[in-house]
Amino acid sequence: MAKVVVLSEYCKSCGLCIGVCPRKVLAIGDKPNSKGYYVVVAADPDKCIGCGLCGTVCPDLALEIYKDK
Amino acid sequence: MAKVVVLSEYCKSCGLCIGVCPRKVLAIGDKPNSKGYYVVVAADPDKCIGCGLCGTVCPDLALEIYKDK
Amino acid sequence: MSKELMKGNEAIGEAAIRAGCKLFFGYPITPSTEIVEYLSKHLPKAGGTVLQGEDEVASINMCYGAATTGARVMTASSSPGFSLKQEGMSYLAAAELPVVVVNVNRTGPGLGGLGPSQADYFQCTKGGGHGGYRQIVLAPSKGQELYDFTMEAFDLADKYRTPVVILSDGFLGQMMEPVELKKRPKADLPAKDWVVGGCKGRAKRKVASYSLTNEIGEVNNLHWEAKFAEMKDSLQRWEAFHAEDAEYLIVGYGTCGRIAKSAVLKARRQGIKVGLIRPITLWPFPEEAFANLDGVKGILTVELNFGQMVEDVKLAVECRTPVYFHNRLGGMLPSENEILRKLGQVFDLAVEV
Amino acid sequence: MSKELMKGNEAIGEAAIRAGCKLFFGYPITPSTEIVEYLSKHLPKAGGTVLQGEDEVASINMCYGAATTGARVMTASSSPGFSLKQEGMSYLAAAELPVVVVNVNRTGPGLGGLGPSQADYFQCTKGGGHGGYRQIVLAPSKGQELYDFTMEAFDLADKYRTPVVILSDGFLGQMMEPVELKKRPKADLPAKDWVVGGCKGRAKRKVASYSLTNEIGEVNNLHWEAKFAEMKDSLQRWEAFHAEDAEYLIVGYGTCGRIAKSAVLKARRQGIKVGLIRPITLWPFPEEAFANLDGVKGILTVELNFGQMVEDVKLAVECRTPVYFHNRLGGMLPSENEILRKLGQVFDLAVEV
Amino acid sequence: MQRVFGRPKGLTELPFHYCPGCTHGVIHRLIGEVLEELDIIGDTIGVAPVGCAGFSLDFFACDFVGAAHGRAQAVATGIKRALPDKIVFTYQGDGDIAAIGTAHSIHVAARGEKITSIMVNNAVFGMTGGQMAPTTIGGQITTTSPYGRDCALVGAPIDMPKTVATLSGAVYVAACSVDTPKNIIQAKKCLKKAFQVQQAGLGYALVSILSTCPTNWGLSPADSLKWLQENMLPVYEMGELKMTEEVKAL
Amino acid sequence: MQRVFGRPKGLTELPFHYCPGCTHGVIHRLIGEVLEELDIIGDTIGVAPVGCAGFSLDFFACDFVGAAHGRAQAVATGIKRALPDKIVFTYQGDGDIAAIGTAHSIHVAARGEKITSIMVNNAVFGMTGGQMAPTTIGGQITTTSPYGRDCALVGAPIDMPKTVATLSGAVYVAACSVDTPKNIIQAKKCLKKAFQVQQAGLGYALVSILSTCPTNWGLSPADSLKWLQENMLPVYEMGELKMTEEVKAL
Amino acid sequence: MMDKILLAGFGGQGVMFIGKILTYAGMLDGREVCWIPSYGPEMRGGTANCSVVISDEEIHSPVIEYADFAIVLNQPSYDKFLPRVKPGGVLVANSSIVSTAGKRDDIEIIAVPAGDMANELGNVSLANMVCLGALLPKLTMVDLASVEKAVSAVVGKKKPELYELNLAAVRKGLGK
Amino acid sequence: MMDKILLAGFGGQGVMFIGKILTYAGMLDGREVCWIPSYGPEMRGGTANCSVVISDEEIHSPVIEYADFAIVLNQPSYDKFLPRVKPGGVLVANSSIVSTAGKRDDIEIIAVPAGDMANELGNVSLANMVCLGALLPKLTMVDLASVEKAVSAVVGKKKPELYELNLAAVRKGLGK
Ligand SMILES: Cc1ncc(C[n+]2csc(CCOP(=O)(O)OP(=O)(O)O)c2C)c(N)n1
Ligand SMILES: Cc1ncc(C[n+]2csc(CCOP(=O)(O)OP(=O)(O)O)c2C)c(N)n1
Ligand code: SF4
Ligand code: SF4
Ligand code: SF4
Ligand code: SF4
Repeated sequence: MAKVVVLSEYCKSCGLCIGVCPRKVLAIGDKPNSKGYYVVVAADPDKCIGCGLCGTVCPDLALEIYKDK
Repeated sequence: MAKVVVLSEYCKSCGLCIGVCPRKVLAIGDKPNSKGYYVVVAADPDKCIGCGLCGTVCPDLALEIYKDK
Repeated sequence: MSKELMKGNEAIGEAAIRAGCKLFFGYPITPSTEIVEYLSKHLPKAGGTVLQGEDEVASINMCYGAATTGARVMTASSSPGFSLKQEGMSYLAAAELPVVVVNVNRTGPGLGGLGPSQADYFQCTKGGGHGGYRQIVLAPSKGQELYDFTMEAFDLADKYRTPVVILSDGFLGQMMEPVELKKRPKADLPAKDWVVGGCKGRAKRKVASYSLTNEIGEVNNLHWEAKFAEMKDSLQRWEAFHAEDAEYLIVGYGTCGRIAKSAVLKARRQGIKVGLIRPITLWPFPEEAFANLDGVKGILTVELNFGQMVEDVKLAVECRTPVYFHNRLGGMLPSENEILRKLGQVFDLAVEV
Repeated sequence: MSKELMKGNEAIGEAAIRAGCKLFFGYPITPSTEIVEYLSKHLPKAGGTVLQGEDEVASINMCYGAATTGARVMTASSSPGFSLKQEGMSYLAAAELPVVVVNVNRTGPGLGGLGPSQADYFQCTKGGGHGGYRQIVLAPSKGQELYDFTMEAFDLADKYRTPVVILSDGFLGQMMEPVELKKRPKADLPAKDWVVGGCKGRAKRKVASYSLTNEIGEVNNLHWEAKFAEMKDSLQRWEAFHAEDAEYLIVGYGTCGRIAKSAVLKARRQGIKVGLIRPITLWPFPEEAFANLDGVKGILTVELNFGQMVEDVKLAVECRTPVYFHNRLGGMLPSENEILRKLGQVFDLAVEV
Repeated sequence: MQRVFGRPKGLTELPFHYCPGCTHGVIHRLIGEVLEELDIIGDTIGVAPVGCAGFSLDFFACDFVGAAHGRAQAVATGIKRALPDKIVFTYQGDGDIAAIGTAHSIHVAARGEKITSIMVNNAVFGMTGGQMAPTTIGGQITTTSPYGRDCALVGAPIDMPKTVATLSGAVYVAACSVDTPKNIIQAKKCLKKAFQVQQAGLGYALVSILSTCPTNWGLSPADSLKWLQENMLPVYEMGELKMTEEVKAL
Repeated sequence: MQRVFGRPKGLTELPFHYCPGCTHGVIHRLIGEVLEELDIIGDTIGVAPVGCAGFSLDFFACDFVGAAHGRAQAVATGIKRALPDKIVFTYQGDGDIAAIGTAHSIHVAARGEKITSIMVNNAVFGMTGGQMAPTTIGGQITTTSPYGRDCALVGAPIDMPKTVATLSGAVYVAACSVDTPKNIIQAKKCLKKAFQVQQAGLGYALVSILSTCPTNWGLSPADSLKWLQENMLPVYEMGELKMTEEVKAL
Repeated sequence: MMDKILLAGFGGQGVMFIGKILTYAGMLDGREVCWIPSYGPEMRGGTANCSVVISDEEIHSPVIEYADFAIVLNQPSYDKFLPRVKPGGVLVANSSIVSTAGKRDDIEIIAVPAGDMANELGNVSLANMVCLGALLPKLTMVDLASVEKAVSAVVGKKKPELYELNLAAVRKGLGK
Repeated sequence: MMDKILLAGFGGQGVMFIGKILTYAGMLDGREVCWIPSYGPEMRGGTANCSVVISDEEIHSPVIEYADFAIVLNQPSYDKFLPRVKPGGVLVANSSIVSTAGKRDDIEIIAVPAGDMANELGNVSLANMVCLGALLPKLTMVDLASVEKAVSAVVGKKKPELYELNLAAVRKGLGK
């Protein structure tokens, strides 16, 4: 079990995470954060395998990844 | 036939020419020039073979070399 | 003649091209960068060269080199970058090389911010580099003047063989106004019979700034002293705005100068006889503007710094009328109302804002 | 206490060591070089570090870095090298970093010569770097003062968190005089609770000088303005030499100041009431020295430049008595007789030289 | 569930002020992780000059000093000489390190100054709006090379790490990129080694990292990565360009 | 009899002001000869910064410009950009070129500036009285390294030509010495080539020349040559360090 | 007569652009004009603003302490610039994303759903032009004709289709 | 009382050295002293000079316009500094290499064949000390005893043989 959490106030909607996610978990959402960025959401959260690629490329530390240990 | 000519006002008595002359033509003289340097003289002028080594190392262009052509 | 809408920095660039500037060496720094950007685009088309130096020190020394050949050359920077050029400025003044140097003053000290400031007044007019040289400093206050003064700066530089500083600020540089792209009439300038370029057919020349002995140093300095005195006598320039009958004078240059005009007009509408002296040459400071102070009850100097030009005003006024000071700092600008309020306060006048 | 015969530059070096200076960064330049040479020899023995920077820009920025840690640090240079440090000086002032900077003024502008000069007065007191900051400037006039003022400079720098400039000249730097190597009493200085050094056990700290917005810039500048005003109020210092009953005042600092003393004594021997004001702090300029000018018929300012301090004298005097000017240039010095002659000339006095 | 990825302790909580998609942020994270992993947050002083990263003073959890443009290495030298037992690093742009800071870049390396420098190479002056840098690629259009960088007139881009590697005091010189997860992980390794070199007191360490500037390149974040790969990677030599024996032995 | 050796036309008649035995003079002669042989005296502008050679403005027969310490290459760049058809060269000390002038030394090479630089390496700052230079040899005593240069603290000497050679615009980089007649003749060849490179417009050319400073080394002129041979030659790589194909084809 | 206009929004919303259009419009009408961008080392993508002064006499002080008119395209700009409109002035807000809850009684606040209206034209980024249109009737120094000339001058030559689109947005804002 | 002394010669002739000896001598005697080198970017090996002031009161102006005493060790120095001695002053010249043909009647010129005398001591470079000896009786502020102390302080510790040699030269100049 793995989970990706988006910290919306950090996300700038650059989309880089979407490109690297092997399971197409992420997508640009339709709600702007306080700065006006349409933040990424886990559109298909259950597919997440916790590989961490999204976090690796995210320039704004807007993603946290959780896993069962 | 070769001849070395010392331009006394240029010579600073550094002695470098003396060291390279293969025929020991040159020596520090006993007359100072207007700046007070005891200029080099051709002590044994006839031995000069015009090899040009003295002029090559002289930092002050105080030597001219003449040769029959 | 039709006008072009351009940023102040662009007006400087265009004026340089039309003044025959053939080389520009500079290092980008906000808020001067549009100058090098504009020239990068347009100077090559006019047969000139733009080269980005590795830093400001390189740039000013490239200017030094190019100027020794007689070519018209310019650089531009902003406060911290201008500081780095100070050794070079001193060398330009000493070697008497005509170079136009733009300082788009931003707020300092240190890194500071990008807002407009006039805190480099002393640096341009008195201090800056070592050795006590003086240089012409022009203070435009609007797009048209940025254009006109830049053009003129090249002539002045050539005429007096001196660096000329255009002291602008981030506000003027970024502002867009219509500018008439006038052609400057050909000035009558001395022949550049001192330039290097290969001595074929003439005696060798050299351009340098050293004094082998103190005696030579004194001779050289007396020459410069005389030249500075001549420049001081012949170059003072200012705009007098409603100053003839003024009972109160505002003194301000550049951005402050133009804002002050609105204050003057507003005061006049209220029947208060306020006028403005707007120095155009900051060095030489227009002392002559203060020769006649009959009827003037007091002066208010407005600056974007801790108080710099106010000293020159006091020296020019020679205690004939009191001199007060108003400032804004850190990139902030005074409004016309603020100036008016201060005027009312120091001279005890009833003003309406 | 016994005295040591030392060159002025060496006295600076020795004083720095005894004041607890732990780091020196500099780049050699005549006539300041004995300072780095002396320290290269002696500072390591005292547990300190001397590092030759790759140039003056590097050196002043190394000082900046070292000062952020709270260590006592110094650099020294001479006019062209001091010009290169101007961006750094502005950053030091803005980041409020205590650094002692020696400028052994040589004659300029440009490369100039190696003789003594006071042409960097404005550069040190007003202009120099961008942004209108102010810094303490001390003007020693003999070996003992070079030593004493250098020691004190470190305390002043720490007390006010500011760069302090020692403005010397090639003459003072090369001259050998006996110097008493006094110990400076421990000053009561504020804790350095702002220094970086690893945030273990406390909140992280930063030292910087930027203003993100104009509003912040204004706040920062108001802070500096207040600090400069406080320094101006509390730091003015000068020597009054036969000034109490003087009818004529000479004003001169450093080398000119001491030469002027001989002129004063010679004049007094002729019954002419001449006195001297010798500014010790050039910034803040000792305006207070001119508070009471009763009985003073005129002032003669003597400088080794085109006329710089004379402006500060005029501003301080506020037209209460006429101010005249005498200078020598290019590395030349006035003699006491020359000063006396000038005094006689401008005030129409019969002097014997 | 346990957090397996998130903000390292080496960073403060402050959101970065960089443009969307700018990889300055990735590099920040890597450094933040290294600081945490080596447990040196409390013993480190960072130095940031002017440039987009000029305000990074607030983002790292360690003490920080803001330097003038180009002067980070000189400032770091001063700090390190005053505090030889602390860890000192500089975070600089390519303009900073390869244009105005050139002399210091060469001389910290020559002196073997025991500091760590990180050079973020985005082929332009970012903060001032995208002018040409010494690292701008041949033909690349910038605001001061509006017709494309003409190498015949202004030279080919400088490969700074290669030049620095010639200096004997530079004991570790690496060139990385953060365009792919793989390269990001490699960059982290190099960064870590560069700090370990300093901990061991071996000499000067430089890590150059290719980074994007979507704003000034005028490209989307994703296209920026592609542009980097197509235009920068072929020009700049990648890898650990220099490692002394002592460094290898670490 | 015919004069077979004497003053070249590239020099004025003025006696040099250098100290007795200082090999600055030898290098001057070589340049004077090259200027004459290539027939470019009337088309050349030399640039001298500050240093012992700072007053060499008077010694060469061509036009000359005096630059600030360290700035010769920037000044030369300005001249060359203004007058691309002229020959421009700089004559600089090692302090000038490798300390304060470092950034310009790197960037003229990076830009491929079409000028010729001559670096006179005497391992000290000569004119200011013999302080340590970046080129000072390990252990060498100078006025600012009174206990001998400690390479652990200040680094090993910089071999500037090697560093410059890494830059793509530097098409010809040579390192020579004037300690023996043979080396002097070799140095002349390199100097000549460096000017020919410029005539052909190929790029930047640098010739570094090891030279003596009897005064500041505290040695006789003859012992100075020996010191150079024993201490400098082993440290500095000699020879034509870099030649592009185009230069080889000259 | 003098119109002092403040324009503010997110970077990318075209604030600078409508500023320049207004300035051009004024200039082409023979007015004195002046355009001033705000300028700061702020985060890119942050708030941008500029001010425009159009006048029939020389513009001395270009500093707008209190504006006659304002256009605000996003919430932070509304909050920041609401107090900067002088009594009797007019503020146009892009009500698609701006809540005009914070009110003033002494000025006229025109709430235009500019985002939505622009969307109707097929391009949300035309919201700026819609707002410009909404403000136009209030301005004393420029009118639709001069704005048409300005748009034509700025984008017309190169991209006629853009000209049409922009003007359509202006007209939509104008209610024409 | 104040002795103002000018010292000049070639670089290498030890001009600076005798200046320092005089200065030390004065200081060790409790006088106020001041030593000033000339300084210039002149050719090395050129003329060097320095000035020394010794006084029983504070030395304000250290600038010597006209000297009370001078020692000149070579011809250019003689020519240059002859006019700089004040009327009634004393000039000592190393007549081994200086021609004192250019004369002044209002000062005392002491021609000492210092080079030859130094040679007799086995070292021509002691000519400076010989001249110093010759000047000593004329000085008001230092005497042989203080010079002895000074030489001892400056070179004595490290090199006793040098101390002896130098003093022998001084005494020879003094005629003792
Ligand atoms: C002395 C000086 N010159 C110029 C500048 C303007 N300036 C600030 S940052 C910068 C370059 C930024 O580029 P880079 O170092 O590559 O960093 P980036 O912004 O791309 O991350 C410039 C030219 C300055 N602040 N100070
Ligand atoms: C800005 C500046 N800094 C320092 C100096 C002092 N200075 C003059 S020449 C020189 C170095 C001389 O060494 P080098 O370049 O090796 O030439 P050399 O005299 O040995 O031939 C220095 C430090 C100066 N003139 N200007
Ligand atoms: S030319 Fe040769 S042989 Fe003749 S003097 Fe010179 S070195 Fe000796
Ligand atoms: S090498 Fe030249 S200067 Fe030296 S002694 Fe010989 S001739 Fe004289
Ligand atoms: S301008 Fe470029 S480098 Fe700077 S934050 Fe934006 S994307 Fe990053
Ligand atoms: S000091 Fe050294 S480099 Fe300079 S002229 Fe004398 S010997 Fe030559």
